[in-house]
Amino acid sequence: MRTITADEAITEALVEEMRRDSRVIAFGEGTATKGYKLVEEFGAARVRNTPLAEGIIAGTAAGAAATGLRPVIDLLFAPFLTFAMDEIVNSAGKLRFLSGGQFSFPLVTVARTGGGWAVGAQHNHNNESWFVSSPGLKVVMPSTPADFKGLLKSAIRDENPVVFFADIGLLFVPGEVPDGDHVVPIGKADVKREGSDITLISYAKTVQKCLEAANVLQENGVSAEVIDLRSLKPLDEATLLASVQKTGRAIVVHEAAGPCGVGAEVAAIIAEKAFGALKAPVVRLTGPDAPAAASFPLEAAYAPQADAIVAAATRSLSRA
Amino acid sequence: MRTITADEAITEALVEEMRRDSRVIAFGEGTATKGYKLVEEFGAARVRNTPLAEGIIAGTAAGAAATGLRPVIDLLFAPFLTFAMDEIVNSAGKLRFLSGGQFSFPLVTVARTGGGWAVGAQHNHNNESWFVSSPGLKVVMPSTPADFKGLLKSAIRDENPVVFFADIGLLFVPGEVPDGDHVVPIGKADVKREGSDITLISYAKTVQKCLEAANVLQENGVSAEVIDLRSLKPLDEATLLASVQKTGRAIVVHEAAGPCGVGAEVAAIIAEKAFGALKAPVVRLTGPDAPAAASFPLEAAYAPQADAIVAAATRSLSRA
Amino acid sequence: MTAIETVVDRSVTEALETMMLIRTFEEKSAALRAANLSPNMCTSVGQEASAAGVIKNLREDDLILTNHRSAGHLLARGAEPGRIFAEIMGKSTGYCKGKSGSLHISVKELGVVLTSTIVGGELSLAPGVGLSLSMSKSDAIAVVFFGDGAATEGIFHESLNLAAVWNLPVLYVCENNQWQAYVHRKETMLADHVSEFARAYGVPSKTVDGNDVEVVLDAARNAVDYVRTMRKPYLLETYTYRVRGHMEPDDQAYVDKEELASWKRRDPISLIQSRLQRDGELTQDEIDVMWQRVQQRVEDAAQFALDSPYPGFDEMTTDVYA
Amino acid sequence: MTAIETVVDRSVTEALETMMLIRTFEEKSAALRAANLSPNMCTSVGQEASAAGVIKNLREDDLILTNHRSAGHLLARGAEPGRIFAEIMGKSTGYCKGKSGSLHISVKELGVVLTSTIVGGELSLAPGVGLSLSMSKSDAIAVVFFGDGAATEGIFHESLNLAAVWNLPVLYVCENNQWQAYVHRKETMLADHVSEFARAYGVPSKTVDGNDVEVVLDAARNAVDYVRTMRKPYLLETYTYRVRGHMEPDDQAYVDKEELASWKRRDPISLIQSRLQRDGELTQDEIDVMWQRVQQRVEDAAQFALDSPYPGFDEMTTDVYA
Ligand SMILES: Cc1ncc(C[n+]2csc(CCOP(=O)(O)OP(=O)(O)O)c2C)c(N)n1
Ligand SMILES: Cc1ncc(C[n+]2csc(CCOP(=O)(O)OP(=O)(O)O)c2C)c(N)n1
Ligand SMILES: [Mg+2]
Ligand SMILES: [Mg+2]
Repeated sequence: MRTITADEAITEALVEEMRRDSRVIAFGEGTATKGYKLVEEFGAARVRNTPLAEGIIAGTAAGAAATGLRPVIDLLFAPFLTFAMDEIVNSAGKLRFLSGGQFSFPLVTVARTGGGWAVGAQHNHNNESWFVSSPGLKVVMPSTPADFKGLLKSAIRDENPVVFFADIGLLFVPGEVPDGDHVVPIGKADVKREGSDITLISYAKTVQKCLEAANVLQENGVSAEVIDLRSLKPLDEATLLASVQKTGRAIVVHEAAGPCGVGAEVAAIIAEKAFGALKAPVVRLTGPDAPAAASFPLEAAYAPQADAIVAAATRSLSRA
Repeated sequence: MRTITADEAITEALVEEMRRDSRVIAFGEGTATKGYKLVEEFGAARVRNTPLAEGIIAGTAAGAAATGLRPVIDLLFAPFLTFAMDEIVNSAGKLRFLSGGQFSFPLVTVARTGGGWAVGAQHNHNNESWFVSSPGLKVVMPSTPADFKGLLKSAIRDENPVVFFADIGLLFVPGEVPDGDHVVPIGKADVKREGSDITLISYAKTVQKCLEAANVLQENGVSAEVIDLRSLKPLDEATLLASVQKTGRAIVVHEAAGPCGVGAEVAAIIAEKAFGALKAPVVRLTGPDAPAAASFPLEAAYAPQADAIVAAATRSLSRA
Repeated sequence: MTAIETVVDRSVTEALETMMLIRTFEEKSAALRAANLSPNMCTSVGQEASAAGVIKNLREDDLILTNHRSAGHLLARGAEPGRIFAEIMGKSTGYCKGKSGSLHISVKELGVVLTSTIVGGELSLAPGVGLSLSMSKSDAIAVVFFGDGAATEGIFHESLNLAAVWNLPVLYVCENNQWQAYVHRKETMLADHVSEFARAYGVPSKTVDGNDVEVVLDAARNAVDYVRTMRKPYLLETYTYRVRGHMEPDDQAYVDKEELASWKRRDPISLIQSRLQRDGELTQDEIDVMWQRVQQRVEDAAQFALDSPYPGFDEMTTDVYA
Repeated sequence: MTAIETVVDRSVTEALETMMLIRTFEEKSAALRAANLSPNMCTSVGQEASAAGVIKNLREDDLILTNHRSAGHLLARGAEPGRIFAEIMGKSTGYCKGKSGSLHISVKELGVVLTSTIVGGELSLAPGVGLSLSMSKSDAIAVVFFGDGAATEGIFHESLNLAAVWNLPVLYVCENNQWQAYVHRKETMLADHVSEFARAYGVPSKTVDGNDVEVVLDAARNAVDYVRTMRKPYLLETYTYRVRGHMEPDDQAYVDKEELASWKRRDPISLIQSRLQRDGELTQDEIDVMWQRVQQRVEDAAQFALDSPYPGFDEMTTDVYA
């Protein structure tokens, strides 16, 4: 075990996978500048700066993936993905199917998002649900340095296009990461804390808020289970449903706005498939359906906080 | 009342609004070619062909909207919106907020989607949930020629950016449209058929499937209420919840794939806010989470059919 | 050597027969559409010299990207007309099992690696294919076919710029057919030639008469040689005309009759056919035999496709993930 | 007439004071960031001549679009430094109530109509502003400031092309400061000048020394006149250098020391200051007074911003819909 930040974990994963597989290449705006050590180790052909043009970065990754390489691209911030939607969704996501399975698109797109930098809604927009709703893609969004590392390694090894969202607010928080080839499978949620009275389901920065809320609830005699989804597509339905079958109550928490968000999907799954077990409505706690303001206090208040989670849990538990 | 197609209804709405308000302009790839009669009436300045470049079409609309015009742009097919996401989401959707309310973006983006043309997933992708999940936008998707007309008129009069999805499968189906200034408010669902045993909630082409299913259910002695959402953002929660409070059962049906779709949002709202009334789980019937094949029989089978709706309703009703 | 390598000897007569095959295929395709036996699709009638002239210069290991107007490229590359028809009709015997339809046909075994009907999609993917080749030991090249309309999408510029800055072996072939669906090219750009855009990127380019297959064969040979040896991009513009409508069926009501007529007088097949006849390279009989051969092939192919089954409903959800 | 119209008389001395104001503001801004009193933001130190020289040629009814590096443009347009600082700090007294922060500041009352921090966003919006003006009775123009990096986004080309085809009164001002965040411009394009891209679109263009405010004033006057009278786009490139890092704080470890030093020797403020002194237009005393004046203004402005309150939490959900 070592203690490193999520940002360092990303680099570690990339370096290890580049050593492991010479087809892995990395490029993006400033990738070679930031990764000058990678350039030293792997050469300028495998670690590249690009022109400032997200569309062609993603398109090039898709074209390269279809013809034998395994690109990892850095598109910086999630709102910049708007310039790469055709390439990610229409090409990487659909051309395997449209080609009748002739081609695969093993590529990873990294993008940062969420509050933490106080720079406003054109850098901070939790649009992960766009990709969850698009066929042919996988989507991950880890909450700990260990999962950043393990999920990025899985993403690089995956034969499908994976969108890897990095929550800005978590990038420089240190955490323990197992030594060696630490791989976390895509599609497996993490039960962060076991509990029996209510299930708190979240991902990225709000996992920590759920854990804080669970501590408070514990003091009030309530045993909360906390699930970190980690993988938004595919979703680990089995883990979710098992938990709610046990607790009968669920709260879904994320920073992204509510409408058609991951929370809606999770709530809909639970409401359909664990209906009989539910003792109270599945509640969503999400960011407001508004662009994120730059102003620091407003930005910080955007994601649901522990006290709101405690309050929602308490309301849920008050129902028969 | 006259009987016209949805395609004709779109043109009627546009013509009437252009007569009413000289700030309304229309442009897109082939808009002037297709709308040569509009060019004759309104002049070449207000009805324009554009270069083949969706990004700048949408960006130009946003810039023009912020400075006094009211553009209606035609981006042809929903998958082409991938080239205009920055302009629609980051600019039109967010810059009002980010400017502290200084600017507004009254513009309408029209895009066709859904099965009906057998041309595959790069023309047929029901990505409406992307826009529902993005702040600052409104989203409509009508199912009848009358609603095509009335909602487009409302969209053009709205001070906010509206994305108007036209289901290809409905474009050339004729229907009755009231004479005169027929305006349908955005944000109001339409109860197509009243019923007391179960609520079928849908929009666009699957509304018809729900009505067909309701007929079959009727024969089986089941009274199904059918709701056409029409407006996907804002959603008419009041109408939805009132219906489910009455029936205690709901099925949400759409052609779009399930994950983080409009059906997830509707199911999550009902499961949270009508929990006490629910006698059975809210069920979603959606297109598969896969790109749409071009092959005609596969395309036609993509959207949920009446028999599947009947079966789901019957299952729902079999629960105590 | 293989079929494709043989073709590389660039016989003009072979190119002519390819053009005849494309023409016959496309007209049959339009007829099938008119008879409601096939969905809407785009033909390349009038543009056959571009496909035949460029692709006959390629090696078997070169890779091709194309777009919605691809049947000519596929046929020039040696694809089975029956499997293309089948794909257009959405039949299971199509190259993509009927999932693609006419608009995104790729054929791995022929090196037609990526096809996107998103205008500009092929351009976004091309540098990546060039990158794979540039990082391999091979001296193969990537060729991307795109229209004048695609050149007005921003991704064209991003693509060309990246290929230039990264020295990618990509041959950009712009088939400037004067139309962008229902809009004339003149409405969308002030320059007459897409090749003019290339200079600022430091990419050499050339515009040639896209209706003269000998000119195209020649220009493409030079262009291919440049890309293969220099490992750098090149833009070749084949200036031509879309003789039928954008997508079948199309009444072409919006088309300038005189412009259409003047281009029809320069029909690429008649042009080379009469030149070869005049020069004594081909007799009328030989020409008739060629037409008969391609017609038979196309008829058989159409029948094959018509007789083929649709894919099963399980195919709706296969091939989504690897 | 108003403050802005007065500025339009283009006195070089006034331009110098604007440049001093920008420099002082930006350095204070960086200092506030270093002291953790302000979030990350981008300064335009070294590029002041471009903002001052172009904007002094504009009329009050002309409209401006800008990007993430906008403080210079705002100040040259007459914006209150206190309200800019407040906006950067996310305070309620900022021009956008603290919602924008440093990256998307627009100021309706000054005709700064749209600002996007999406690189290329400003370019996507500019033709629409030009369209509004071209359909109005006014002869006002739109001016859009963008970087050399934005010129590598496809939307640059779509924007320029549309403005050309539609004859839109848009002045494109490319501030080519040699950097695109942490990547040198030379890594991203083979041409040295962004103006080279303009020709193929039929848009006249010119690259000028962006560090000499007299040259910029002159070139911008001609460019503005062209756009105003011809109702057509023009591209003016101010060739300059980003002297500080991309975004504060930035150690510039990746920057070539010699290149930086050589540009610092051509500091735009020193350049014009000493020229005016040499020509007897300004004395050292007068210059000192100018510096003191701007310093006082900037100090007061910073204090105003620091003393201002944050917006209330209700502001999180206001201004989303009209
Ligand atoms: C992004 C996108 N926009 C619009 C279309 C609709 N469309 C299909 S082909 C076409 C015209 C393309 O023109 P060009 O690139 O010149 O190719 P051509 O059809 O002339 O061969 C258009 C507008 C599309 N498929 N993709
Ligand atoms: C679409 C997009 N991609 C990337 C970024 C991150 N970014 C912000 S500024 C910048 C560099 C911009 O370079 P240039 O256009 O030359 O402007 P400059 O910063 O030099 O003034 C980058 C990459 C962004 N804001 N938007
Ligand atoms: Mg064309
Ligand atoms: Mg720059």
